[in-house]
Amino acid sequence: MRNVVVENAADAVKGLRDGHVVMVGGFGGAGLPRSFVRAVAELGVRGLTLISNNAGTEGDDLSLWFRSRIVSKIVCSYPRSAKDFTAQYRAGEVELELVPQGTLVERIRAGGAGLGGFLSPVGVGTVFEQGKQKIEVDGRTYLLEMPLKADFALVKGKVADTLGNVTYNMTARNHCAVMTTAADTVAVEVDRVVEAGELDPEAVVTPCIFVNRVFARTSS
Amino acid sequence: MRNVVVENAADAVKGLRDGHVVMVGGFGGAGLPRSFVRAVAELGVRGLTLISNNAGTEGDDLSLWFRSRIVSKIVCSYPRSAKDFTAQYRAGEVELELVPQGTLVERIRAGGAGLGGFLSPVGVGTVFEQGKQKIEVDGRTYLLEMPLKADFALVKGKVADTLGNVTYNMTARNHCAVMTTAADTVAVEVDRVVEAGELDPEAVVTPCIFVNRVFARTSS
Amino acid sequence: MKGLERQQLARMVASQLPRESFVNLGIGAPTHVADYMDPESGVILHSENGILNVGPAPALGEANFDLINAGKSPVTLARGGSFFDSSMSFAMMRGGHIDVAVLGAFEVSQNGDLANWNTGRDEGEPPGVGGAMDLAVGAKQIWVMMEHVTREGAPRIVAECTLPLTAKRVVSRVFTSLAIVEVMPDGLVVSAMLRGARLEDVQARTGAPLRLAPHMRTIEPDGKVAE
Amino acid sequence: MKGLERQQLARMVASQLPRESFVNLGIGAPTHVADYMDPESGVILHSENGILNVGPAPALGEANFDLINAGKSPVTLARGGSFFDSSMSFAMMRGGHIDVAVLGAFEVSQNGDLANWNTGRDEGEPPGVGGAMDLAVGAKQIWVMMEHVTREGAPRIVAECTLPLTAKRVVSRVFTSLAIVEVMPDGLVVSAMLRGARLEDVQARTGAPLRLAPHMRTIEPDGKVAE
Repeated sequence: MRNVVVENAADAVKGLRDGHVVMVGGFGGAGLPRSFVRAVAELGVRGLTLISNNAGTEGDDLSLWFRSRIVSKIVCSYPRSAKDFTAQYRAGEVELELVPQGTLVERIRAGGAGLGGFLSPVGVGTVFEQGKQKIEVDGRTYLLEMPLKADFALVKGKVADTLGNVTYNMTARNHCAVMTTAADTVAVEVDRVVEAGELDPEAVVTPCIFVNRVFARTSS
Repeated sequence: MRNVVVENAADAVKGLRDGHVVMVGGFGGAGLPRSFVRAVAELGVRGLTLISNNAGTEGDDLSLWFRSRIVSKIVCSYPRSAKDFTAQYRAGEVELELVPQGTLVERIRAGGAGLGGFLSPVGVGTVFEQGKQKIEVDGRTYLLEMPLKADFALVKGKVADTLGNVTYNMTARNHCAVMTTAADTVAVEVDRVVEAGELDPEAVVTPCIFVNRVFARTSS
Repeated sequence: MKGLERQQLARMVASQLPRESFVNLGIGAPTHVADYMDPESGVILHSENGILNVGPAPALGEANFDLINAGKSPVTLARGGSFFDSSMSFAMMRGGHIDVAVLGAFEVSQNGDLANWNTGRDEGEPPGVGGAMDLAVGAKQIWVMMEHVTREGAPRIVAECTLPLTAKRVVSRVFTSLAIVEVMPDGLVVSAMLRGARLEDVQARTGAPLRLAPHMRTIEPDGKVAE
Repeated sequence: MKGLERQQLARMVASQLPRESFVNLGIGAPTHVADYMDPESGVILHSENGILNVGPAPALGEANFDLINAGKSPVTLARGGSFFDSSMSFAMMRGGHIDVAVLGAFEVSQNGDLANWNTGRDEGEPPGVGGAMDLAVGAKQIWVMMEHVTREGAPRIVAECTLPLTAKRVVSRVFTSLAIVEVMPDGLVVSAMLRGARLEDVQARTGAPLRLAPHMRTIEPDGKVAE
């Protein structure tokens, strides 16, 4: 029977290579897979495109990736209060694609759901319409927004079963759930692993089809 | 405090008028709000546009609406084995807009999520591309699909609290959950009503913001 | 002319929210509105990082860093609350399911254009937009609360915004330290003023023409609005 | 030439599914594949009305009409299964998360075009498409299982489909009552044939040129495939 549990964070991020596109869940610290963030920093990769809501603040969050200079581009909505990112951004060492948060998450969902894009009313008449196709529907103007996909998605769950079904803890669900749908390899860091059948089938948030690797922060 | 519980099915469908667009949840009998289906049939309305996966089979399902001749158009994916609908369809008395099931549900989601449409790869190169704008993205062709919204959505849940938070039973969740997001008035028929705070906040499928009326099939 | 302090402004906004409405309070000043809300009002608060029915701040020492609001401050969940992912949360916002979003702003124009995400100045930080645009476009009503003028005394209600826009023609009502201003199709209408203020006082601090509503109300210095 | 019966065909397909793959079995004949699956294979079945890890049919009298599959037949949930709504279910399908979809078909063309939703004849019923197109476009691999010829003896594997298409260039493998046919960029390749059949037998019943795979396998009359 399928069992996606791996023994350590390094195994969970194995295969992540130079130039990969990597989604990282979390809104602030909630939903941030800290073990994976550290494990990737230790890989010695370069030139990552990072898709995440924030750019870290300080300490062992995504700041670590900027301090290690492994990110060449970030796609996010709110890279503020991010000392390390800011320094590199101002030095022109890292590219920023700023995306309104709802558009960011919807682009990820579109990637995961096999859509070629969607029409959003958000950003019309603002600087965010630059470079985007405008499409009018029923007299209202929309921007054509493109899907986002990734090589890896790294997220934080609460409980996973051995098959890879995942639940989240309160607001830590945020971008994590949708990111699991949009990457070739999806690794979930959880507090606890249980046997298949122990999660309520109605309360599973991420069905196991989306999950390739599960790592329990503390041993199961 | 908000309390959306109504005493009978007639109150749940109050305000539904001639010419309204009405979404009805259910895949076969699972998720079909039978009390509401009957209550609408008794309203004496005419000219409804029905959005539902199926067109009923027989008995007290959506067949009732065709027998009562209250539907002038149906938007659905699979109107087969539907005796009453078939008779009217063949007589040219009811219009059919056939939509692949995944496109149907995604159009409803787009309506509920405030999107102006989306690009789908489904139907390209088939009769379903007729009349639709084709958009090429990264060398792949997509059809521009339009959102669907409704005046009423009528769905079947399992448990609701008095605020209007809803859970579903197994595969009865189907189109119900997404339909609650896309209508001006959303009525949910449930097996049981509980006090606010009795549902697990992590296991609520439809948050109460989407729900206007809750009716318990059997008394709470 | 001394206007309302931030807390009194928050009390004023809280008192005006429709009963049993679904409300999103933006980051910053709008957050304080929660402190003045009548629990009997039945207002249900949304937070865009995935909460419906946000409760008050937790007791000291009881913060849970998986239970935070859009400003990343610890909150609680009120009875009957629920959690969901960002995709559903922004669908609620963009899809018009939020009755009122209360937002801070740098500038609001006479036709309801909103500038609240970018000061246009280089502050030594990269730009950040967060969920501001989604709220501004999606909520049924956009209310703005802000100081009537900038620290330098310049109007924030203007004929045309000079700062990068958040969204066009979205603001319906502006609560300032001096007045409540309604954005109508034919211009700005003052529907309430701080006790002792005259229209010319407010007009002098406003960059677009104002007129008085037929039925004017008075804002008390504590932020209460008398009919 | 007597080909495999439906049950043997189902056994053949079941034996070929990759271990631990996520599989959707279409309505009709493909449903029977579940009856022959080795429980040790770890294959996880998806049903588009919102189930992952579909279990076997329930015992007599234990059907639950809220627990049905896409064919509206009662099923059970296997250990570690989950329920979700149609929007997520079709996101799984369209988004390429299903490894293999096994579908019935009326016709498959030599370049992998699939016609399986509409006979093109007026059968006294309105058309119905259901989830056929979403599966055909989205799954990583589309396998078709069908009788090699129609009841009238006409080929179902054709140079070009005559019936309304479900999707273009999607089928990668066809399991028929006579053979396993791979749809390759440069044409159709027979990788297995029923014991006793010769290529010319199969070719005579096929509407497009076939060639033999370098490594041919034999299909036993019970549906087992010998290497």
